Amino acid sequence: MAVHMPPILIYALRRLLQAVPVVILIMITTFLLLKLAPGDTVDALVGDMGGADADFIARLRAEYGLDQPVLVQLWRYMVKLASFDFGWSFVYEQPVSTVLMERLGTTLLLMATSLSIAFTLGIVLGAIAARRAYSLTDNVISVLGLVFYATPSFFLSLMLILVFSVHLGWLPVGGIKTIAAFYTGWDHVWDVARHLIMPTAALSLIYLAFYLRLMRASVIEVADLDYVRTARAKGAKEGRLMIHHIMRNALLPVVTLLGLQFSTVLGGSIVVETIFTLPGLGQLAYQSVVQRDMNTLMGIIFLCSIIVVVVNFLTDLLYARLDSRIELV
Amino acid sequence: MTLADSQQIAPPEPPRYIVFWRRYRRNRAALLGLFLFVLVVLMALSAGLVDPEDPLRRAGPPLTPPFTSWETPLGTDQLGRDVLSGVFYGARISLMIGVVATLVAISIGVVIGALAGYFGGWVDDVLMRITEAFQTIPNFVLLLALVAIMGSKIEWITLAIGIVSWTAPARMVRAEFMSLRHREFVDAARNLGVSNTAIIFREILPNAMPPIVVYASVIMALSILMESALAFLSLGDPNYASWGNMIGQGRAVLRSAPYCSVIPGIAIILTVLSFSLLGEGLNDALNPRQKKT
Amino acid sequence: MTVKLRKAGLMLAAAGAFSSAAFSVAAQDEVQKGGTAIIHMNSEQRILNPALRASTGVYNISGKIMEPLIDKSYDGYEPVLATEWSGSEDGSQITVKLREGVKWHDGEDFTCEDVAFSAMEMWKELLNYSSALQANLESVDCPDPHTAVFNYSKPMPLELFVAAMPDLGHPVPKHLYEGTDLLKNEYNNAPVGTGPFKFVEYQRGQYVMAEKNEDYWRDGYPYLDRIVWRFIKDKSAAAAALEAGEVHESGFIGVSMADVERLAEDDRFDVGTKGYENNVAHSTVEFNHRNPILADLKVRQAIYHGLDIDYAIDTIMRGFAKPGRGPVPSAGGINYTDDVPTYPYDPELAKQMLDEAGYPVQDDGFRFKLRHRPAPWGEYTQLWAEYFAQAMKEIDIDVELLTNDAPGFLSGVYRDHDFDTANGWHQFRSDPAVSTMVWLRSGQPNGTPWTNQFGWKSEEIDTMIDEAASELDVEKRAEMYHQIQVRAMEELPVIFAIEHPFISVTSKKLKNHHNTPRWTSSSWYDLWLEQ
Amino acid sequence: MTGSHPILELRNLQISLPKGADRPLALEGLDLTIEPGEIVCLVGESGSGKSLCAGAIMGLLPEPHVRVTGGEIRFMGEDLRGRSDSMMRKLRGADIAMIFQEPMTALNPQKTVGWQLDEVLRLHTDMNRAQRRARTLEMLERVHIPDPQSAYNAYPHQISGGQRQRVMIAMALSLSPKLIIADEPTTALDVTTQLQILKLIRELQQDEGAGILFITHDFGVVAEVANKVAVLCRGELVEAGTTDEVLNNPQHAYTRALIAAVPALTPPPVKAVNTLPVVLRGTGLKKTFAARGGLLSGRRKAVTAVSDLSFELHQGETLGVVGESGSGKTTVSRIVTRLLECDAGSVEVDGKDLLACSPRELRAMRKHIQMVFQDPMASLNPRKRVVDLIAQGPIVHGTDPALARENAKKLLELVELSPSAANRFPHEFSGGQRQRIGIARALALEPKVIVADEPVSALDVSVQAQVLKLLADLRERLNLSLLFVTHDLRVAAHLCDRVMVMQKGEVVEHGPTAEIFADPQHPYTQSLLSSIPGRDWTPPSRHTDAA
Repeated sequence: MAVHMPPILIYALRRLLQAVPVVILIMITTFLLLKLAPGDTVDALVGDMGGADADFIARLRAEYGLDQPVLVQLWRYMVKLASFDFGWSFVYEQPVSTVLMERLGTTLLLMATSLSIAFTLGIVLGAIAARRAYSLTDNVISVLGLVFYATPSFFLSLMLILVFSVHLGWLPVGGIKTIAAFYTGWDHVWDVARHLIMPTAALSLIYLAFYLRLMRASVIEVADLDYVRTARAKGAKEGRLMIHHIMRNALLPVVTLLGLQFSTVLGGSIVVETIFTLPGLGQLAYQSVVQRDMNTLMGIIFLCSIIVVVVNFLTDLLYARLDSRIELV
Repeated sequence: MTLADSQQIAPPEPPRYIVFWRRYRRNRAALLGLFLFVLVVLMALSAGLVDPEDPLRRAGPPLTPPFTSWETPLGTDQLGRDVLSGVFYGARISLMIGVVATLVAISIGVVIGALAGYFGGWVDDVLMRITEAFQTIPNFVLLLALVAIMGSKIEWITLAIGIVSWTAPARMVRAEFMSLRHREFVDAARNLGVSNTAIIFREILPNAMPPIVVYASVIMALSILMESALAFLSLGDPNYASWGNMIGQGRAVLRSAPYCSVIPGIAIILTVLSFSLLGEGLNDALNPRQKKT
Repeated sequence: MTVKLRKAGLMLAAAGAFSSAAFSVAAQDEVQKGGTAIIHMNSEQRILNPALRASTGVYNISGKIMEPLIDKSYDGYEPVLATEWSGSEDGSQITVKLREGVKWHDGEDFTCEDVAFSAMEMWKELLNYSSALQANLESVDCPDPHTAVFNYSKPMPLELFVAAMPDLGHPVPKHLYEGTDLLKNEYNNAPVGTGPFKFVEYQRGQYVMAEKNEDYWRDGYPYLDRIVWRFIKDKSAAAAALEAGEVHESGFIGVSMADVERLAEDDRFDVGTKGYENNVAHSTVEFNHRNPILADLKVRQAIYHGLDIDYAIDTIMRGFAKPGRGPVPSAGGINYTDDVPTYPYDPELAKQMLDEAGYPVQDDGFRFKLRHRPAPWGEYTQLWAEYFAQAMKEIDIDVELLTNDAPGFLSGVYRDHDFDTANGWHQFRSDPAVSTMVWLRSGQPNGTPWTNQFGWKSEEIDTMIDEAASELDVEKRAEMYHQIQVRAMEELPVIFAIEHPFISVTSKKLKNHHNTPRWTSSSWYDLWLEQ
Repeated sequence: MTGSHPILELRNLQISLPKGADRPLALEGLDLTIEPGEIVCLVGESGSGKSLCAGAIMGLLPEPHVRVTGGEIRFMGEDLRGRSDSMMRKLRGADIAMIFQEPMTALNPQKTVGWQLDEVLRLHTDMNRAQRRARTLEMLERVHIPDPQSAYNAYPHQISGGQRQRVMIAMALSLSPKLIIADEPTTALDVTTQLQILKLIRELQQDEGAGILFITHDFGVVAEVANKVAVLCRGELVEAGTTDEVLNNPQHAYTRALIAAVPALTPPPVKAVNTLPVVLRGTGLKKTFAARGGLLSGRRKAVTAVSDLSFELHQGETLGVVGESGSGKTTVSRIVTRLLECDAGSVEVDGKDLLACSPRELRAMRKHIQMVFQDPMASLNPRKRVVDLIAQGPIVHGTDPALARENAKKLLELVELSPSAANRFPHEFSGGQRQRIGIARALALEPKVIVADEPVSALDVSVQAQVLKLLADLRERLNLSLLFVTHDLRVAAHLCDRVMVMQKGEVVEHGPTAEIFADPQHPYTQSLLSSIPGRDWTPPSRHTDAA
């Protein structure tokens, strides 16, 4: 490394290189795992078609390369992947990259909004609960948070639809936009936003509890630390203590969770995406498993690893920004 | 007036479980959790008394509303199965799934986390890469894949839930081990010539248990939710009356006979809530650092 | 001679259907033009080319964009891209006259070349179900641009050909396909047809949109500006979308049976089975005859006696079904008979028969155990499986349900034969020869779903099936199928337990809906929306 | 307010503890007066209630569990009890300032030094940004921070412990408070730094004329700074008076006992040990802590903890390893026990190189060299009973478990604990008792060498004395060879035959304790010795050895 790169770039590069073996491991494991599953994509396709004759089935299998030994299939796949070729989705009859790109936006939008809502609301409520620890307010916030967390996501989603779409008629039942309304500009933004309200609410209510509880514990812990006492001895008010002294330090463990949660939320969004018919990666992943659409699933997993690497990188940056003690090396 | 006498031993403290209970009961929400938990356990145990027969058998006319028949006090579902006995037997299945999946997840997590945290270095590197790989695959997608492979038998579902849940405990155990392995009592044991295995499992692990126990309650809760999500996607095991299955099927009649899914839904919510509150209480009682009051 | 007559009759009937439809519409309401109809679909269609994928889901969308040579109406067969058809006496040649002045959506003329290309390259080679049907197709000649002559090496009954055409007779534009990789051609996802609607876009996971074809060959049609097919997988969400007015129609039982029943009470909706006469299905119980217990006819009969079909129809299908009577459903027309042996619900008799067959109750309280694979086709298939398990326990048979996803189920039953019993539903495709006979005919290649993979073989029935398939005389053919039906009910290789049509829920704002026996698959040129 | 009032007057101050605490009242009727320009030392062992007293004055008790239940707190003649929270806030930081014990944790790790100093001014004055900055820099200069500009922008972790405490002092003094409460401000610091900070506090206090309430447990520190002394024992004021009176002529038995427990700075006579066999020999020991490097990782400076150390320990001898934090003395204790792998050199125990042993041999060898650890709480596995803790070593090395447990009970007696303690868990014991258990554990294997790493530094002074006495007794009775690591020169003087003085990984001086204390050669040793707080004060002759 003769050239002098800014430290952040070196750090980014190092993180990327560290991620490579992880990603390769993931890809190989997933591939072999999926091959263990009974039936293949041709079975799924034929099932969807309502049946087909034997020649047709054999021809499809040869066409998709499924008649080759598993290791040959794996090798072919990995070679292609090395040049970032995700292959062809036999179920969608499109290049996998196209399939993924169509879905990525929705998923990122859904996850970004619901995670930020869960995160923001979680830390605010968590902080409030912690400052009034063991009071009625605390109990109400904590238990309510847990009730949402304890509610199966499909149950919550169906209830939301019943109340807000069917009975009140305020919000659309599902989808990402009003089809054939051809909104443009701000109307389009507003339309998409309206469609995202319920799925976002469902997802964020569920993950709210994680942040809430962690923040609560973290604030209680930090509030007992010496430097908070110092600040108090300086004559600082409660509000000031909270904002300048407690919050930032209490946020550190919560930020770490944010990075770890990302892929969990992607899994959790499967059900929500299915109910609200959101064309996102979660639903696509489910469909790909059920359809044995190897290439698409592998593409999703790959994309997911990339996202997780990026998100973890960003959380590291955020962490370093929040914690002056950390230097990125 | 004398100096503090280091020879004189303080009067014996009450046994640990009493101290534990005293700390635990300070948290009122945790008491509620314990109450609910005991209730669920009692339900699971008494399922055979409520309905000595198979909860899947036809017990009355289909879709009998609740509180209309003595035979089926909480009504019947689409196939005439008794909702009440389903809820009781479901407690059994849900607890079983929760406990076994948690044991699986914790066991894998403890072994991996302990090795990584204790030895550090390349062992840690390798194990953590594997953990990261697992963590990167969305766990529910992995669960679907495992169920696709192994089929929807309850044993496999439980195992699969355990398998997809081990990464978080592994990371936690690793962190615990990393902090505990530098504690002096570990050095003391090494200094006595105790072997690594004994240090890991006899010296460090018991001290790492409290957070693991607390986290176990989280996994229990998540396991039950995961099973119900699988059932929602029609991938549950229909040979058993699990709450997830009941909701999954009741969802078809959600609008006309909401009780079919709402009753097991409430059962799930309360059970998961009880695990979470229990975990809170355990946390307060086992990690007294956070105590207030 | 008879052949010609029949054709003329069909023509007449078709004309009648036309005028009466138009008349009834005019009489009821003033037709409103314009608007967007939004149609719910449960599962997503990836390929929109009906010449590559024979599936109602494909027709539901592409049937509006691409048209078949012949369609079906309540009065018989209706000429679409074909105007008339006839067969040679020996059955080796079928001549089809094509409609003149029809243009593809891209402006090219529709000619015999397109038909010949589609038939030889797709219908014969690539289209599921059709490749068996057209196996003997040797060539398609084009004596003039609007005449197509199908040449067969073995007799092809005109009846069968015509019956197959609505589903398996969609031509594609040769100029867009020739010389390309047919399976990966971009137009498979963006179809170009001759139909009343032109493809606009396909947003995967969301919807397909098509808009009015201004140059449609039927003057003045279509009425609608646009059709959108929305994919909503969750049935409860779909019901909610119907109620919220976000979709206008949900077909093929796209909402749960309970919601079907509930919405039937709602005066905003028309709920019914009309328009599926060509698409009825059987809920089945399939046996693995490799299992010696199930190879015993008495056991199979006892199992049938143990099933309370009426109860299942009432609870699972909410009354929208009737008991099955063998491989031909009552919607099978002339080929159907109800003069067959039946197995009324009688658990005591069932137990007695099982005792007699040598399967007394063992110490564990059961006679034997069955590993049952339910098809993962959603709500009522699953309920039917659970009912089966419930009912079997009443006659002391233990049932373990093995749930898998679709590929797992299909490979488990139809390839690996790793099951004792299975259940699912299977769609009847207007003629027994192209559908349910594969359930009975032995020698089906391993791994082909919804065929006889049960290890059951009856030479008698095999012969009857083969003979019926090449019989040109309609009456005789029907008689043969009656016999097959009787034999199938006697031998019970499979229990065709319930015959159920599909059900659709339609907003009353939609007019002229469900007015043909395969309405969902038809072109909807006359559909309109009350604004 | 008139000038005639003392700055602080505590009258019959009473603080109650929550139910379940070891006593109902943390403070029972404390009377204390601080005049302007006075440093009053409040002395007591841990748990005496001295820190709660500070909290009560500041109005920062963890209420409602711990609260003032009686008495008066008069600040400039005015009772602070009953003052509203907002009024107390105005007072805090401006008129009453506080300096805490742990300079690391007392500063917010996420804010710059400048920001935190600035906050006091922002809270209590109307100064604008530039004025505040000027004032802050001025304060940093006054506490002798070398480069105030860069310290202003530094985060707490970027400056040393001594400097952090200077920052705390600057923070406390920036508004010229009338009363400064210093709660053990030098306890966490190295001895040389401690002296500097004590000097600084005195210097500033003389400039400002503020009253200081100085809370400490260390009589050396008291001798260094105090004008007046008050001694607390379990919440009760047992003695108060001028420094001279209390230190040199204590009246109360408790005070006397406490003072008696301060190890004298008189080393034992030189022992002729050279003739005795060498039981432990370190040769050319080297240890460098390198930052983990990897592909593309940033380089970190490697830290040399120990460079080329050689020493010999003779049978029956006590060799002290003395130094400040970072000198490498703890590393030495871990290398010779092979708890830490070292880079080069050999450690011969009884003639066999411990560092060359295979893992299996090593485990067997371990019984010859045992260790007593610093933290008596952390070094005992909290999940094990005392008897198992002590018997563990022998059991591992093959002794019959029943026999080992039997012996363990005898060892308890040897370390002067009742055998009834055998079935208890460590948390039921006090710090000193736990350290006795730790010693018993080390003795259980009858080792040739015992390495003691700061075994008394975590203990209160009175307990420290008892444990030191026990160690000395056992050494005589069992003819133990001790490698004794300590930062406390008083302790070293008390116990060690020979000492090695370490600085930055190197031995700067070694020799018999008496010689080194009498005539240090190396400048570092000289500065260490001259920094011992209260070195000029010789405690009055002791009446008895123990209380």
